[in-house]
Amino acid sequence: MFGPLISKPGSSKSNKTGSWRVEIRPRFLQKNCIACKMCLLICPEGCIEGDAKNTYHCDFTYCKGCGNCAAICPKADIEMVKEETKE
Amino acid sequence: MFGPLISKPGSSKSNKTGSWRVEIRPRFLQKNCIACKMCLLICPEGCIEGDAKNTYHCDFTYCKGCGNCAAICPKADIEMVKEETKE
Amino acid sequence: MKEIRIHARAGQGAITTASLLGYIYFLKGMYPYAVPHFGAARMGAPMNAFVRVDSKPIRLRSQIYEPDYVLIVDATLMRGFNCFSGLKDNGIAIINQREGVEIPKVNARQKVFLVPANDIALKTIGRPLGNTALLGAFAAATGEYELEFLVEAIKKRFPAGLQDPNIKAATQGYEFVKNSTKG
Amino acid sequence: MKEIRIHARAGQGAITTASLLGYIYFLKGMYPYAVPHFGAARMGAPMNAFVRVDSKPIRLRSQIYEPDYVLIVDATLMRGFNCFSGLKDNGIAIINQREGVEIPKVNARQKVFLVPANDIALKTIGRPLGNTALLGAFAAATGEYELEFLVEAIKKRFPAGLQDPNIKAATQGYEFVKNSTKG
Amino acid sequence: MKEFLEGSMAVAKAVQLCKPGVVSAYPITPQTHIVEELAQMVADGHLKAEFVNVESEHSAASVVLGAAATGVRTYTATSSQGLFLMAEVVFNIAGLRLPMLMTCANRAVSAPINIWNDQQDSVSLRDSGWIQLYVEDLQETVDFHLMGYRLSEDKSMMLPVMICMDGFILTHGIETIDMPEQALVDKFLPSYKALYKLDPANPITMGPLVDADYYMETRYAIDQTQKEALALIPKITAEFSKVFGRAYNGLVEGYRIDDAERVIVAMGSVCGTIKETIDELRKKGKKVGLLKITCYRPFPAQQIYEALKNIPKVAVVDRALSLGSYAPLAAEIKAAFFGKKKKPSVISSFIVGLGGRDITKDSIKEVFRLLTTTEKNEYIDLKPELLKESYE
Amino acid sequence: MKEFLEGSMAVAKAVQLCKPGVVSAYPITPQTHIVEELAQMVADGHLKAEFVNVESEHSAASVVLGAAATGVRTYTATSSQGLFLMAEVVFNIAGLRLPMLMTCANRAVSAPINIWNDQQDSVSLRDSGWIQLYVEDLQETVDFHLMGYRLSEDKSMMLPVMICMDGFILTHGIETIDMPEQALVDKFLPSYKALYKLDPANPITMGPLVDADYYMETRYAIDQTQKEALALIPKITAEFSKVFGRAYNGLVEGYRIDDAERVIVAMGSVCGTIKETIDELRKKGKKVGLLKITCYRPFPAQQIYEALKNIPKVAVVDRALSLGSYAPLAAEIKAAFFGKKKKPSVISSFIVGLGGRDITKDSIKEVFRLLTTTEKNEYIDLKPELLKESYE
Amino acid sequence: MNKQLFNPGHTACAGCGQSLAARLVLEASGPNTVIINNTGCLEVFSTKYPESAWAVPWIHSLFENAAAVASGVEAGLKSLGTKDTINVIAQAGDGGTADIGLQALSGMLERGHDVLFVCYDNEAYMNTGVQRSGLTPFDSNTTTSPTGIQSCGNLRPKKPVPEIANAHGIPYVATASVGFPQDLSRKVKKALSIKGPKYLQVHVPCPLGWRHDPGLTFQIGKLAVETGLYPLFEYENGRLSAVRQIQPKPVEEYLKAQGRFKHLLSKPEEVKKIQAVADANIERYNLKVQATS
Amino acid sequence: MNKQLFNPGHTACAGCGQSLAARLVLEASGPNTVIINNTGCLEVFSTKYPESAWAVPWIHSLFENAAAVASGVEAGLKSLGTKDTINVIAQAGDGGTADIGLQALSGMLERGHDVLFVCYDNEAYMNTGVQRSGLTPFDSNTTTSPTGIQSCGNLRPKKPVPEIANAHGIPYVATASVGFPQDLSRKVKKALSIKGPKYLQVHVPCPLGWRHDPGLTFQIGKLAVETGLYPLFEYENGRLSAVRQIQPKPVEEYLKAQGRFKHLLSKPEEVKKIQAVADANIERYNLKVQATS
Ligand SMILES: Cc1ncc(C[n+]2csc(CCOP(=O)(O)OP(=O)(O)O)c2C)c(N)n1
Ligand SMILES: Cc1ncc(C[n+]2csc(CCOP(=O)(O)OP(=O)(O)O)c2C)c(N)n1
Ligand code: SF4
Ligand code: SF4
Ligand code: SF4
Ligand code: SF4
Ligand code: SF4
Ligand code: SF4
Ligand SMILES: [Mg+2]
Ligand SMILES: [Mg+2]
Repeated sequence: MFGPLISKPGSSKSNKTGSWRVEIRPRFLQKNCIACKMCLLICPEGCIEGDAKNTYHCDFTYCKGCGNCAAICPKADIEMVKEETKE
Repeated sequence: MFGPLISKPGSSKSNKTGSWRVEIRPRFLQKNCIACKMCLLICPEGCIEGDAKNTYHCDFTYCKGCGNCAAICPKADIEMVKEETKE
Repeated sequence: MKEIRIHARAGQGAITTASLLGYIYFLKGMYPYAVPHFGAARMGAPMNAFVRVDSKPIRLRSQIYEPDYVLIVDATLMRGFNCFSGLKDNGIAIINQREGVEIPKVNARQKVFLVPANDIALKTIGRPLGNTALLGAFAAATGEYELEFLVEAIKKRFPAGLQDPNIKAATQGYEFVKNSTKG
Repeated sequence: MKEIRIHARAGQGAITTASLLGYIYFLKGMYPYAVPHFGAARMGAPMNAFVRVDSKPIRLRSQIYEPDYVLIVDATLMRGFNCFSGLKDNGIAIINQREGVEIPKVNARQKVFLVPANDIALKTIGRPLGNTALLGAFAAATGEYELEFLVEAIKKRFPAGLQDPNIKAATQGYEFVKNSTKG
Repeated sequence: MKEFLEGSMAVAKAVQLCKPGVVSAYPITPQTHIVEELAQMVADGHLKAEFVNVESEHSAASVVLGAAATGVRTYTATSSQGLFLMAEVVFNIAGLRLPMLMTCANRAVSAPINIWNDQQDSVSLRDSGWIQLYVEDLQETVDFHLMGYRLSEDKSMMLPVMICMDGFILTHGIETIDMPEQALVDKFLPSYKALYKLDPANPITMGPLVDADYYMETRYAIDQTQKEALALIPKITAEFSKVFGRAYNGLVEGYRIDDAERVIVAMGSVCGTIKETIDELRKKGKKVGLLKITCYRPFPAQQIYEALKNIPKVAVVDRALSLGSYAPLAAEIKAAFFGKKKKPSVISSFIVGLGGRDITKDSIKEVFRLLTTTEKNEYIDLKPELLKESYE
Repeated sequence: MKEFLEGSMAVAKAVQLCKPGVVSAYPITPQTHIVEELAQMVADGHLKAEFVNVESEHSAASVVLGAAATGVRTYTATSSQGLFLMAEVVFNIAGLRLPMLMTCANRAVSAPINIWNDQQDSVSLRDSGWIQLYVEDLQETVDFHLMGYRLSEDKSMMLPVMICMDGFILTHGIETIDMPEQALVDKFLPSYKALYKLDPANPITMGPLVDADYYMETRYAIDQTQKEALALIPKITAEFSKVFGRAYNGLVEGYRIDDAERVIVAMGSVCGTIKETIDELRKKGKKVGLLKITCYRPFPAQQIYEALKNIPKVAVVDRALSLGSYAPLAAEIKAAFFGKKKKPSVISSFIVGLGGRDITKDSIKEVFRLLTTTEKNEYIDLKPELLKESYE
Repeated sequence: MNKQLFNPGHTACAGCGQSLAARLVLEASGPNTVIINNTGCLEVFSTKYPESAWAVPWIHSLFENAAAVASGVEAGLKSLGTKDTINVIAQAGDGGTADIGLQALSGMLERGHDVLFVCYDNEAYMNTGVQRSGLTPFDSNTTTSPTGIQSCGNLRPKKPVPEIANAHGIPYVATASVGFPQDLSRKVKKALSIKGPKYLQVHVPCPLGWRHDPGLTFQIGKLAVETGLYPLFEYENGRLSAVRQIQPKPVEEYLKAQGRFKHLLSKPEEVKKIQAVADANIERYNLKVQATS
Repeated sequence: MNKQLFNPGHTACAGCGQSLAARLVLEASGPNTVIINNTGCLEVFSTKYPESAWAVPWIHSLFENAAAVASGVEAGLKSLGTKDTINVIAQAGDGGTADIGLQALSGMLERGHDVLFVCYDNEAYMNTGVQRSGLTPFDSNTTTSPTGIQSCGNLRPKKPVPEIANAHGIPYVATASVGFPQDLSRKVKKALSIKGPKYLQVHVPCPLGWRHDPGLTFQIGKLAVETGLYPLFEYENGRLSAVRQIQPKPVEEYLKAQGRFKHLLSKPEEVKKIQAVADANIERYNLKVQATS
């Protein structure tokens, strides 16, 4: 007989940590983006996507609003805004 | 209640390891000894005594006949002899 | 015996709130038992704490499933799951108000108090830590203790510099409810 | 059931002797159990080994206190303590002879065989390892097995180069006793 | 003086009152708050002790071992994996007859890893020679820490004592405690005098190799001394109540047991929940009671027999397993009645609250419900839907 | 084929026949000869396995854990202090449901340090979730190593198995053994197929954090699976005898027990000495017998009940202690009869042969002599002159 | 984002440097990787049953034995004949590396297993609430090295674990930081290209334990390097083969952003001591950019 | 011979290098010494109950924890206020030091305890019958690194424990040998004159395990140094402060006297490898006596 023992790969995605975001969230301006990928590299949640310039954005289902993407962006093309702000 | 737990300092001396000596034992010639103390230093049993020249000797109650004293003596003033040999 | 469940996110001081609330009861000469319900999650993750109190020492060590009162430190938690679950049907909920979070309907005999605790805290303490304001509101909403006990608790438990601001926050929380109820 | 106790110093091959003796019985189709009695002591310290043998598998696991035979690999051990302790009163002792060690008195029905095993070994094997010579003597002294079994055991257990020398040693040990007994 | 304190804080203050010379521990949930508070006391000069921040529990236990061998009072605390990692040292300390106190913040053991409360950790070290005392609430926690040192250092004992307190429920629970005063503690607990220690003035050899000629007696002596503790503990609790006015049996404690038809036997904080449930059921006229085991090692077989011999039905609640066999406490309780004329007609075994599974009044009621005339061996609050027969 | 082999050599050869992919162990008397022989086999290319020379037993157990997780058959061996040092890993392996075989060369535990035989080491890990099989002689030793792997790797089990053999007496004893042939072993023991393993093709997560919502079921499953082994073991022994012609019960074995009035219950090599003594006493008309426990975990309570229910007097011989309480085996044997109508009138407990204290026929006779109508709890062959009441 | 190897939904604090580093390490190693993880924040926040952030084979056994379990995994894969196609990575926090896991690590290095050991150095036992570890820096305020009337925080310097690993005579030892993400990825790839035991120590800021704004994780990592407090270097076969040169910044810049060092800002003499640590590193590893070239 | 600190009657093999070294260490330290001893030959042959060779306070706990127990002894003496008058010496064999005891040792060094740790390096687990340890030299024939059809003995080089200890940044690290008894005594005295953690590794030939004539213990110890296979050096505060210079002898001289290396004499290519080890040492520690001066 077996009880809880092993977990399925990547199953954490069912845990929507976006709800943890209470104060601020990033806004990807997609104006001066040079596609340096730094935001994508630095995101602790690994929830940023993008390929070409000005295509980078994050998945708010998981984004915890830490602000590192905004901090690292060489073009200040990401800004942190109040959670409530509408796009 | 207490059982066997601690031992008394130096009590190993009641164990006369001299009896382990079967083949050979050292003979301290006390002829050319220069009192360099090397034999005393090297004896694994710590059973060699002596102070002045030609006074060095070992305690056969413990000597295991290893031969290191003879090996180290710079003056070859210790020789290993058959256990049976009389002094 | 009264049972209180506190909802917050790890890092929002649910435990301090629970122990402060317990301490108030202690000052009243009652026998509180306050305990956090730890998950393994980190800052920002939902967690809760419990306070159980009675006139004799508390022996029951289980979690609280049917609280007399719930104290919701972070309203956004209500998006996630039901903070009201098991609330007694004459139960009272004190919620740290926040725009854009709608309040679930409650039955007739249940009471819900929305308190702008963080705003109060910002004004009084200078940081959005609404806990003392919420405990003030709790006093007014439930009548469990007089404001004096809360004030004394704050004096005993907070470093000198933080006492007056928190007492202010507590008082404003208390008055906010008092005013909202009368009339 | 026969019980044999082997006395030696750690490093003098008591265990090899015990296992070789056991192996001889094994070849005879009997059921030997050979086991060393380990102390924590080092090379040179007295130790012993046991062989217990029967026509059916041995189940008794205790040490041997009343041996039918004792085999003393190093006569100097007799200075230290009584290797004969518990020897059955029709028991037999085989001793690796050594000058300057006197043999304790034994009662009428007990037999003691002094065998110059080391000298034999020196002549045959080139090193003073009297074990095989002693087992030859053991065969003659006790009649427990024919020399052939010992020879076969040596062939099975020793590396090629060492077989003949050890067979020689065994045979000479055997003959030494045979001769000493007759007349 | 009455205070409203977290359990860990209370333990730290109790230890401070006992003035250990050396404190060493390694952090592990849910023991951490105890050690952190002691570290703060030392940092603030409120506790004059050497605080040794070690690299593992194995070394934490080894450090207190070494310090105790110099004749100093020592303290350590651990839990779960930490207790298992130091297991070899734990046995060794008892074998060396070194008195000391350890707090075990009871927690489940790995695998799977789980940081919540049950009692598998300390129960699995029941053979080790440590005296084990299980506490129900924070007042007991504080008081038995003081009594623990007394017991441990008694010239007839010289055995280590483990105070087992349920993780989170007690370590992180906050309640009202009457904290003893230093003067009284000093009166109750004189400073420690070792019978033998590492001292150049009398250079003894400790921890020698003891062979077959001597070993059995060393072990027998520990076994006997443990059993002698059954007589000493009540003496110490009596003296404690003289000084502090709080009375404990120290071995076992019955609750509404005299006329009871069904009795639960249990250890630790769950006893509180059981008492609460009993009062409720009593109101409904149910004749139920509790026998609380405070002293698990030594095992108070005689006292348990006396307490239960006339009880028709007994349910043993274990918070630990001996996988593949009887639950540890259940086995010994049953053993206590072998060959006895008077005995319960049923002793059932129930596994409750493993790995933090919440123990509610309903859990306890379920135990009582299942405590019928037929013997049971059941897990309470189990979720069958999580089980599968195979992985293929 | 019949051979005259030292126990350790025989174990090494048995393991070689089972073709493990990874072997890792750390030396400790009296286990060393086993590992040394395996090292030699690998050095000579007679065993195709990764031989990992680790720096401690904690790592030895961790290495086989890791290797087993990749789906490979593994082997390790230890004893005494080594088993205790790896205790945390031992529990962990069972919790992870990783099948493997370990030989425990039973030895006394420290303090005081003693390298000779008793069974305190493996007995103290009886809670761990490992199946424990105790062997009487070298033929059993070899055969149960083969059966151990079969049992461990059975799809319904996936639990580690510990073969417990008495140190020196069996590990260093030399006797006649019928060594199984490779072809038959391959028939009896197919190569190991894991149910789950570390494999990029199916990247599962092993050993996750399991909280209060799930933990209890994981533990329950191990407990149940252990009990299922009670049904599986006889199946495996039956199949074994089909292939190799040697029959074992695998759980318990009675010797001259049917008409016996006095029966000793025991585990391991002492059973041989007991049988020998029984035959002697039988000759004198004494109705004595033995119940040998082969399977200690899972605990075969039902089989023990059946075997002893009509025996008037039972003596349980323990080679280990639970300091301050009942001897471990005695407690469970007594528990097995609670609430049963049929049962012995007396079950007495005897501690025999700790730390290598020689167990003679006289020791066993003493046990029978003391097995009267009054229940006893005694140490056999104790030397009272070595005990003192105090150190002052 | 479907074929991610380290997935979102884990429960790390916002701005967790370790979660970020773990993802970068795994992405550099790729899908043919087996990870053996000691107990710690990473294990806890990434594998709370029934969820797992990992899409590669991953195992957790205990707090102290990842290096030994990894040795077994490596041996197992060898006996299966698949080792050469699979990267084996053992990983742990600073506590699981420098303290309780050091012996298992040392044994793994000594035996020469083909395993990369990654230490996520957040400079304390974070999973249990910020207790001191061997890698906690001097004067840092932790719960077991608290500041107090008689204490100014942690008494001991950082344990030189990279030097200790290098003293084992292994082929590759390096330090890295989330402040330099590409450099981190490069070092992982380089390490995995070398056969035998490798040690990589990554500096991972922890907003909770260091008490800094979650948004500063990256900058603080960078500052640690730029002040000389966390030198980035590589040893190959025992020889210092590369260092990241810096234009040293004063340590205050690094200290002032973190609550764990708050108590120092009023104590210039203590700050001096910490500056001395940085200066010693700069000297020892010759970190200062030379004017020439 | 009555006030001896390490007494005869112990049960070591004739010619045991460890028994000799232990006596020299203790005589250099004097009566105000507390010894903490790991399990091993020394513990076994010196303290078989009811006898003890020791006339100073001595304790044995386990095989792996002497350094941790010593940390506790030091802390205990501190709290009693007697530490400054007493030397605390933790001692162990090579296995108890480099392998199973390494973590306890590392922790003790890292915490800065005022303890001298002495490793008696007989290059295998002798107490249990000559199994390989981390300090067993390359190609040495032991029971767990046996020679065989596919093996030429131990696969790994000696674990560089003195370097590892030195990497901890402690005040004093040294190697010594029974081949140079006065040098050994001097290093013990010097170590004890320094406050803080000290590490001393003493090469102690073992007639049983190395299979050499008991009378050669001294010469073999000497040869190990003179061939460069066992360099004698001292580190003070991390800097190599002294080495014993030699006129290097060929390694054969050392190898041929020992059974554990017997199998090599027929394999010149293996002997070359071992000569290379010696040469590397000579180079690294610059052991060769310079013609000049
Ligand atoms: C043997 C043992 N001791 C203690 C613990 C408790 N414990 C789990 S993780 C941890 C600290 C981890 O610190 P670190 O390795 O630095 O990782 P971090 O959490 O900081 O990332 C501790 C003390 C344990 N699980 N096992
Ligand atoms: C935890 C544990 N594992 C293994 C042993 C067995 N053991 C005792 S001493 C020893 C070897 C000692 O070797 P070393 O430290 O080099 O000392 P030596 O005997 O060579 O002087 C071993 C393996 C033990 N006592 N405890
Ligand atoms: S705010 Fe933080 S979590 Fe959100 S996208 Fe930016 S880096 Fe990622
Ligand atoms: S960091 Fe800024 S510039 Fe670089 S990719 Fe992201 S958004 Fe574009
Ligand atoms: S022979 Fe050996 S034991 Fe005897 S005195 Fe000389 S050195 Fe000492
Ligand atoms: S070694 Fe020789 S010369 Fe020196 S003291 Fe001894 S006997 Fe005299
Ligand atoms: S505590 Fe620190 S390491 Fe742990 S999850 Fe939070 S930020 Fe990351
Ligand atoms: S085996 Fe070696 S170390 Fe041990 S006592 Fe004999 S010579 Fe000394
Ligand atoms: Mg950390
Ligand atoms: Mg050694």
